[in-house]
Amino acid sequence: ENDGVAAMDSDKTVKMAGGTPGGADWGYPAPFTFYPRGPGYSRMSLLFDTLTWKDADGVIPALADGWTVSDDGKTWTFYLDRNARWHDNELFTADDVKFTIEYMQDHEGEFTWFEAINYINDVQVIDDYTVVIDLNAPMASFLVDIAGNVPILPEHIWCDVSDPRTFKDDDAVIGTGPLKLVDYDSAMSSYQYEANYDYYDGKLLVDEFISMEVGDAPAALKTGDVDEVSFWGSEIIAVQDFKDNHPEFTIVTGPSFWVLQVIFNCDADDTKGYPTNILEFRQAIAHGIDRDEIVSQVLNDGGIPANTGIMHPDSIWYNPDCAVYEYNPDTANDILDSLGFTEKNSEGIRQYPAGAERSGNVEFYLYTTGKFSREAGLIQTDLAAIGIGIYVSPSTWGPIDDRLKAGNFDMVISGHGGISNPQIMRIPSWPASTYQNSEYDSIFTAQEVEMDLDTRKELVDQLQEVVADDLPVYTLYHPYMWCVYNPEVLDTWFYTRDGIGIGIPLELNKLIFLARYGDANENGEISMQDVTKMERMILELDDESDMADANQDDEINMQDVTHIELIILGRAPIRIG
Amino acid sequence: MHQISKLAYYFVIVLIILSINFSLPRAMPGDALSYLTDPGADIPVRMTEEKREILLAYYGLDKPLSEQYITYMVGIIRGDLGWSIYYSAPVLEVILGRLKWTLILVGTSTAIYITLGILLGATSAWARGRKRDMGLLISIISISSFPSFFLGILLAIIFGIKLDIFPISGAQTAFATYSSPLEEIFDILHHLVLPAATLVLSHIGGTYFLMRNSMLGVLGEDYIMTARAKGLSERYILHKHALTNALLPIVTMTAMTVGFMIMGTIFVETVFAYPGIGNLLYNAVSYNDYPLLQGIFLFLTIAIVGANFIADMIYIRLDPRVNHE
Amino acid sequence: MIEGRKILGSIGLGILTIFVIVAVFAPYIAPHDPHQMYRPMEHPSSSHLLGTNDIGNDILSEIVYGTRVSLFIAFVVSVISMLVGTSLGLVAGYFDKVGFLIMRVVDVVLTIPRLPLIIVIASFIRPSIWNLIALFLIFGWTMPARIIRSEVLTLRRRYYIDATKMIGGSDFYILWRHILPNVIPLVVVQFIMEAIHVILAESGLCFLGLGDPVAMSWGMVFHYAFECPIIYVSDVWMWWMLPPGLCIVFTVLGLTFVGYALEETFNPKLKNPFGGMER
Amino acid sequence: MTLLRISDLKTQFPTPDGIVRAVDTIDLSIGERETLGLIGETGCGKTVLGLTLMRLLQSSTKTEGTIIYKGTNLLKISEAEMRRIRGEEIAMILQNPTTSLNPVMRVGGQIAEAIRLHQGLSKRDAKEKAIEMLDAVRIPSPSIRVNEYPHEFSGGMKQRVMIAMGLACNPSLIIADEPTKGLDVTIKSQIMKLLKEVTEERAMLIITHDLGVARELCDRIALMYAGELVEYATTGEIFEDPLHPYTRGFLGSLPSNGLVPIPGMSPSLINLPDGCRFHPRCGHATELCRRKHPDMIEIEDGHFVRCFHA
Amino acid sequence: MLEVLGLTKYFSSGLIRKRYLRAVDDVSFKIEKGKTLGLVGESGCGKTTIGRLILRLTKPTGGKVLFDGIDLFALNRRELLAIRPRIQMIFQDPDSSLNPRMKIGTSIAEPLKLHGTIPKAKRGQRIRELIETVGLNPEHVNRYPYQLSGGQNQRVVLARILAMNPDLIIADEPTSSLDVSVQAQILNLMKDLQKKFDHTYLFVSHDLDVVRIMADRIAVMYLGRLVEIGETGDIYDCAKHPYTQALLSAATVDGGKERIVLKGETSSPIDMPAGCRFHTRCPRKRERCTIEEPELVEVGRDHYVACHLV
Ligand SMILES: Nc1ncnc2c1ncn2[C@@H]1O[C@H](COP(=O)(O)OP(=O)(O)OP(=O)(O)O)[C@@H](O)[C@H]1O
Ligand SMILES: Nc1ncnc2c1ncn2[C@@H]1O[C@H](COP(=O)(O)OP(=O)(O)OP(=O)(O)O)[C@@H](O)[C@H]1O
Ligand SMILES: [Mg+2]
Ligand SMILES: [Mg+2]
Repeated sequence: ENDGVAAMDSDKTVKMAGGTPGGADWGYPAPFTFYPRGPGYSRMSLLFDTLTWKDADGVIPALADGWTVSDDGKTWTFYLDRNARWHDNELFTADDVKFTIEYMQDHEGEFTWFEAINYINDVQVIDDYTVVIDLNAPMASFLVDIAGNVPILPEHIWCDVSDPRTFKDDDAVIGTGPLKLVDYDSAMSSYQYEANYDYYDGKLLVDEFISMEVGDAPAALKTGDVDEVSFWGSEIIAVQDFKDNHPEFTIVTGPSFWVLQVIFNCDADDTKGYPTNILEFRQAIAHGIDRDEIVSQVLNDGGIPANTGIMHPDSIWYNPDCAVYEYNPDTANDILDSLGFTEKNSEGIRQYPAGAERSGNVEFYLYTTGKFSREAGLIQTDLAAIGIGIYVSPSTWGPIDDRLKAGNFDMVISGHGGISNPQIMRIPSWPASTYQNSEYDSIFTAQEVEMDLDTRKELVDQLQEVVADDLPVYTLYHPYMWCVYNPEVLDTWFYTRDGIGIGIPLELNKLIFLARYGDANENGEISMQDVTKMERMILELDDESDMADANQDDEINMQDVTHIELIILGRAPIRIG
Repeated sequence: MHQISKLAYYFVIVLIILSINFSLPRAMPGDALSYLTDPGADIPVRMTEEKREILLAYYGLDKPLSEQYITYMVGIIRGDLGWSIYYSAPVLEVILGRLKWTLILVGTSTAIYITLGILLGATSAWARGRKRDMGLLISIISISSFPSFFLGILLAIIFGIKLDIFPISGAQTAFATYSSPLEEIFDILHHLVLPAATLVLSHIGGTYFLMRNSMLGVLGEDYIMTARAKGLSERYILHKHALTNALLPIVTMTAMTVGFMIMGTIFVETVFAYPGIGNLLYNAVSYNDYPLLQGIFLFLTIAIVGANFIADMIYIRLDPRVNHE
Repeated sequence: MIEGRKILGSIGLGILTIFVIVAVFAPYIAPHDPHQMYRPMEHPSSSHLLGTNDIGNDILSEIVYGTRVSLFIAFVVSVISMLVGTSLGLVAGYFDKVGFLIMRVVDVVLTIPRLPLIIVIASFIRPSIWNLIALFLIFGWTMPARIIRSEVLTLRRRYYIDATKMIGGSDFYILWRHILPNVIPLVVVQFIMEAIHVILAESGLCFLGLGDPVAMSWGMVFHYAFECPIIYVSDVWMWWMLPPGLCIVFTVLGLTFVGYALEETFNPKLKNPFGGMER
Repeated sequence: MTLLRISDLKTQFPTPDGIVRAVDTIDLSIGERETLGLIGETGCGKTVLGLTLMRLLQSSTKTEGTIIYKGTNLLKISEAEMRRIRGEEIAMILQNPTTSLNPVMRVGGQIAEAIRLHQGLSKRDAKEKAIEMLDAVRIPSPSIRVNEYPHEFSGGMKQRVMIAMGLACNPSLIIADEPTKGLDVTIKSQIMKLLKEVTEERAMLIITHDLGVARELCDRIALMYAGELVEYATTGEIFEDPLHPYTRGFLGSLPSNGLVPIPGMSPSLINLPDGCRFHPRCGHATELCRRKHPDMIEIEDGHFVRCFHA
Repeated sequence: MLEVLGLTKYFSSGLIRKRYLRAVDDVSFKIEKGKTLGLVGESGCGKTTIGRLILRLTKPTGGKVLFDGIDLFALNRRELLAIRPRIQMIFQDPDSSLNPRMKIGTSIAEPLKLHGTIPKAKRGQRIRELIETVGLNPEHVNRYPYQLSGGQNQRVVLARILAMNPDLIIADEPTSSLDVSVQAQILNLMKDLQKKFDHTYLFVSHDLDVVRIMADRIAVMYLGRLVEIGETGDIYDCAKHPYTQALLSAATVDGGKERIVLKGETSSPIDMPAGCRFHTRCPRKRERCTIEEPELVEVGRDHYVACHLV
C-alpha cells in the first residue's frame, strides 16, 4: 500500500547519453514538434502511446488490447484498453482515437511520418472502447505504419489547437505513456521524465529517466555520468574496449536496419544514364567492389556485407537467396571487355567504345556525403583496378539530394535506414529514383495490399530478387548497433524487432521502463517461468507445456503473455501473422 | 554630421549583409526540406511530392524569391525572424535559448582575456627586452599557436579525464537539484572553467601583442618623457598616461573581433558540448534551416555592427581628437 | 633584444624548413604508403611508429603526406591573397576614387561574419582543396589590401613621390619602383599572418568535418582522431591526435617567430622604445 | 651663487654599432637666476645633456661625473629623491610641444598633476593653480582652456602650455629644449617675450640652435660640438669676440653674417676623430690639432675655449 | 619667364556639407629669367601650395600660370610630361625627398633613365659630373639616403634636379630642417648653380634673413594672399605692410630695435575673417579693415602693398 513511498525511497534514475556532441537535442517531445528523426520520435513515444507497439519479437498490443481486420483488409476494429488514462487523469476513450486520425488528416504532412490522405477513409466510434478504422485500400503494413506509429492525442487538449507545430505548452506533452515529461531544455539538449505510476500496462521500473548530452560518451559511461550509451558501425572499437576492459557493463547487439549502397543512374535516356544504365556495366562494378574489405577496414567489422536485395538479414522480410556478386576483378574485366570498353589509356583507364554516347576515359564522379568518403576511397581504388576512373566528390546531403532529384549523377554513395519495412522500397522516394521497371512497380503495389503474410513475404522476396538482379543500387554493408549499459541501474535494454515505430532501430523502447504483468516473478525479464507461473496461478492449470506458448509460434515471448492477459480480461485476441 | 554619415554607413552595411543572408542559403544546393531525407543513422522520412509541396507552402518557401525577400525584410523590421524549420520554433526563441550560454561563455572569457591581455601586454612592454618580457612573449606566442579545439581537447583530457576535476561537457549538470542559488552558480562556473580557459588562452595572444606593441609605441612618445620630467612615479605614468593611449587600438580590435569571438566558440562548443550559438549555426547549416541561418547571421551582424558602434563611442570618449576629424 | 629576435627568427626558420623538407620529400620520408591499409587501431610499434588509425592507415605516413596538403593550402592562399591584396592595396592607396570603392568593398567583406560564412559555404561546396583555397581567398585579400593601402597613403605623401612625378615618372612607374619596394616588408609580414590564419582556419574546418576528406591534411587526421569513440578513454590520442595537432602548433609557431623577427626588424616604431629623440 | 655645477659629465649609449659618446667631459655651471644658452648643431648632444641632468635616460645609458645641484650630487641620489627634484626643483620643457603633451588628457590635468604631486594640493586647488599658470603664460580665457585637449591648441599655445607646466611648481631651474623650434616668426617673438619674463626670476638652461634666441635671452652661452663644449663665455663675448674657429664659423654661416659656411660635416659620435674633434673642418688646423685633444682653457675671466690656437 | 595670374586653390572637405579651405586666393606675380623671387609667410599661408600648383602636382581652382608664355594649366598629359623637366622643385625635407630603398646613384640616374636623353653607356659619366657639381664624393653613389646627412641628401636632390636641366626651380624651404652651417653650404651651392646655369628660382622660406640673401624680389603672403611684393632692398628698407614690418622686426638677430610682437595667432583659412585678413592681429587696425578687403596697390617702383593704410 505504500508503494509510492518505497519508490521515493529508492528513487531510481536512469540516464542515457542522448547523442553525439551538438546533437542530443531532438526537439520538444510533443507529437508535432520533435525533430523528425528517429531519436525525436522515440523521445515522444515515451509520452504518447500508439494503438499497437513492438517488442523484441514483434507487434504487441498497446492502447488497443486487441483487434480484428475484415476479410477485404480494409476495416480494422480496435478494442481499447479500459484502464488507460491521460497524464492529467482524464479517461482515454475511442473518441480520442477518432479525433487523432481526423486531426492528422486536417494537418496533413505536419506529422511527417504519416500520410493520412492516401490511406484512411473513415473512423467510427462504436463505443467508448471500440473504434473502427476504414481504409481506402487494403494495407499490409497498417499495424506497423499507422496503428503502431501514430501517437494518440487527447481530444480534450488538442481540440483547440489550430497550429500544432507551435503548440508547446505543458499540455502538449500529455499522453498516456509510461513516462511524464518534467523538463526539456533545447539548449542543453536534455530531457527529464518521471514515471507515470498509474500506467495501465505495467509497473514502472524506474522513477526518473534522463536523456542528456555528453562530451564523450564512453568516458561518461565509465564515470557513471550516464548509464547507457549506444554505438554504431565502426564505433565497435569502443564496444570492443568495453568488452575487453570493462566486463561490468552489459553489451547488447542490435541490427541497425540500415544499408549503405551505391546508387547508379539507371535513366534509360543515354544522355543522362549512360553507361551506368547498362546492366552488365553495373554488374561489372559490383564484381569489382570488394565489400569484405570495406566492412573490415572502414567498419572495423562492425557490420556485415549487405543483402543485395536491401532487406536486413535480421528482419522477417529478408530473402537469403538474392544474387551475390563475388568480388572478382577478372570477372569484372571480362564483362567490361565484352561490353566493348576495351581500350585503356596509359593509366589503365578504359575508353568508351567508339560511337557511344560518351567518349574518352571511363571516368565519373562518385558523390557522397563526407561521412562515407572513406568507403568511396576504397571503391575508387577497387574500380581503378578494373579500369574505371572515379573522382570522389564529398559534400553535404543537400547538393546530393538535388542531384538525385534531377538525375544529374552517375554514381552516388548513400545510405538509409528502415530496411525492416518493405515500404521503404517504394520508387521513386527510395534513392533509386532513376530506376524504371513496371514489373517491379506492380509487385510493390501488390505487396502493399496483400494481407496474407506468407503471400506478402513472397512478393517482397521477389522485389528483393529484382533489385539484386537489376542492380539499380548495389548494397555495400549493414552496420550493427550496440547498446552498452550498466546492468545495476537498469537491465532491460533490448533492440526492438524491426525497430520501434515504422522501423527506428534505436534501443530506446518505452518497454524497458516497464515490468509488464508478465514478469510475475519480478526478475525484470519475461521468461518461461513468468508465463507458466501466471497461467498456473490464474487458469489453475497443471500442465506446463500446454498453454505457455499461447500463440503457438514455438517460442515463449511477450505475445504469449499479452495473449494470456487478454484471455483473462475476457477478450480473445486476434492472432498476429 | 560625422555621426550621421557613420550611421548611414552602418545602415548600408547591415542592408548588404541582410541581403547576403537572404540569398546565400537559397543559392546553395538542396532545399530546406532535404534534411528530412538525409541518410542519417535512422530511417529517412518518406517524402512524396505532394507532401513536399504542402510543407514548402507551410513555410512560405513556395513563393517567388522577391516575395520571400519582402516578407523577410518586413519580418525583421517587425522583430519577427521567422520560424525555424528544424527546431520547429520561432527563430528568435531558438537563438535566445542559446544566447544566454554564449553570452556567459563569451562574456566571461572576453572580459578575462582582454583584461589579462592588457595587463600582460603592458607588463611585457614595460619590461621590454628583459627576461620577464621574453618569457611572457614566448609563452604567449606558443599558446597562441594552438588551434582552440586542440587546446580544448588537451585541457579536457588533462583536467577532465585524467585529473577529473572539471566536467567536460555541458553548461550545467543536467537537472541537478540545487540547495541554494550559490550552488547553482558554482555548478555553472564549474562547467565554465575549461571552455572559458580554452577561449581565454586561444584569444589572449591578439590582445597581448596589440597591447605590447601599442604600449611600446606609447612608451616611446614624448609625452611620457614629459611626464617623467614632472617627477611623476612610474606607476602613475603607466596608469594615467600610457594605458589610456595604448588602449585606443585595443578598443577597435576588440570590436572588430566580436563576431570572430562569438563564432570562434564553435570549436570550444563542439569539444565541450557547450550549448551556444556556434553549435546552433552548425546545425542550421547541416539542416539547411534557412530562417535559422538568416537569424543567426542577423544576430551576428547586429553584434558586430553594434560592437563597432560601441567601440566608436568609447573611442570618442577615450580619444578627444576623433570628434575633430 | 636584437639577439632574442635573431634567435627566435632562426628557430622559426628552422622549424619551417623542416616542415618544407618533409612536404617536398614526403614519398621518401613516409615509411608507408598513406593509403595502404594494415590492421586498424594498432598501437605504436617498430613497423608503425605512430600506430595505425581506425581504417588501418599508418598514422605517421598520413601526417607526413598531410604536411604537403596543409602547407600547400596555406602557401597558395597566402601567395594569391598577397598578390591580390597588395595590388588592390596599392591601387586603392594611390588612386583616391578607385580606392574609395575598393575600401567600401573591403569594409563590407570585413564586417560579414567571416567564420560562419566560411562554414556555410564550406558545407555546401565540394570540400576539395581548391574549393577550400577559393573560400579562404574570398576573405584573404581584404586585410592585406587594407593594411597596404594605409601604408601607401602615408608613402604617397613622401616628397620623393612628387619628385618622381616631376621627372616624368608615370603612376605605374611610381607604384612599381617607389611604392611597392617600400611596402614589401609589410607584405612579407602580412603573408606570414595570412599563412598562420589559413593553417588554423583550415584545421578548424577539418575539425568540424568540413575539410576535404580525400586530401588528408593534418586537420583531417586530427578530425578522424577526434571522431574515434575511444579517443578520450584510452591512450590512442597520444599517437593519433597529438602528433597532427603538434604539427599545426609548430608550423604556426615557426611562422609566428619568423613574422615576429621580421616585424621587429621592419617596424621602426618599435626600434627605440625610449626614443622620442631619435625619431 | 652657483645653483648647478656639472663636472666631468659623460653620457654614453652602448649600441650594436658601437658606443655613442653623446656627452663627453662637460664642465658647466649655472648660477641662480642665470640664463645659460647651449648651442650646437643637430646631434651634438644637447638634448642628451638635458636629459642627463634630469636623469631621464634609459637604464642602459652610462653616465659618469658629477652634477651638483644645491650641494647634492644628482647622480648619487635615489630614484625617489630624484623624482622629487624633477618638476619641483628642476623642470624640463621638452623639444616638441605637439608630441610632448598627452593627447587624451585635458591640458589642465597635465599641468595640475605635477602640482598635486609636489605640493599636495587638492584636485580643486590644483586646477585653480593650473588656471593661474595658463593665465601667466598669456593664454586667453584660461578657465575655459584648462578643460580642453591639446589638439584644440595651436602650436604656439602648446608651447605656452609646456612652459606653464614647467613653471607650475616654481622650480629653481628650467631646462628648455628648443623652446622656439618650429614656431612661426611672429609667434616666436611672443614666446621669446614670455621666456624673457620667466628668466628674470629663475635660472634657465636654454638649448637651441637659434643664435637669435640665445643672444636675446641668455647671460652666458656655451657652444657644443660633437659631444663636448668648445667655447663658453658671456653672450656679449661670444658674439663680439668669438675665439674658437667653430664659433666663428657658426656665426659666419648665419645669413645675416654673409652665409659663409663651415666646410664638411659633423663627425659621428661613435667614430670621433683623433685630436681636436673639429680639426677636419678647421681652416687653421695644425699637426698638433690632428694629434692632441685640446683641453678647455680659461682665456679670460669666465671665457673658456677648447683650442690650441685661441 | 614665369607669370602667375590670379592663382587660386580651394581645398574642399566634407561629403555632405562642403567646407572650403582657401589655401591660395587670387595670387599674381612674375619672375624674370635668371632671377629669384622669395616667397615668405607664416606656416599654412599657402606657400607650398603655390609651388605645387605651378608644377601641377595639385589641381588649381582658378587662375593661370604662364611659363615662357605657355599656359601650364591648359596642357594635356603629353604636353605636360614634355614641359615638366623644365620646372623642378626642391622640397622642405631632404630625407623624404629620396626613396629610402634606393641607392643614391640610382636616384640620380632615375631622371636620366626616364627621359632617355642620355644613352645608357654615358649615364655613369653624367652621374659623376652631377655629383661633383653638387660637391659630393663619387663613393656616395653606392650609399643609401639614411647613410648620409641631411645636407648631403639635399645635395643629392639638387644633383637629381640638375640632371633634368631645368629652367625654373621652385625651392620650398630647402634648408628649414638643416643646421645653420649646413644651410649656408646649401644656399651657397644654390647660388653658384644659379650663376652657372642661369636658373630662375622661386624661393620659398619663412626666414626673412635667408630670403634677403637669396632673392632679388620678395613676396610676402598672409593667409593665402599676397600682402606685399617688391625689390628685396625696398622690402627691407621700407616695408609698408604692418605684417611685413612685424616679420622684419622679429627676424633680425642683432636685437637693437624694439620688437613688434603681434598678438594672437593666424586665423584659420577655413573661417576667414571679413575685410583685411590681417586685421585680427594688426596693431593699426581701422574700422575699414574689418569690412573691405584691400587690393594690391603700387606704392613704389615695382613695389605693391595690400593695405588700406598706405
Ligand atoms: N638612446 C640613444 N641611443 C643611442 N644613441 C642616442 C640615443 N639618444 C641620442 N643618441 C645619439 O646621441 C647624439 C646626440 O643626440 P641629441 O638628441 O642630444 O642631439 P641634439 O643636440 O639635441 O640634436 P637636435 O638639435 O637635433 O635636437 C645623437 O647622435 C643621437 O643619435
Ligand atoms: N592636400 C590638401 N588638402 C587639404 N588642405 C591642404 C592640402 N594641402 C595643403 N592644405 C592646406 O592649405 C593651406 C596652405 O598650405 P601650404 O602647405 O601651402 O602652406 P605653407 O605656407 O607651405 O606652410 P608651411 O610653412 O607650414 O609649409 C594649409 O592650411 C594647409 O592645411
Ligand atoms: Mg635635441
Ligand atoms: Mg610649406
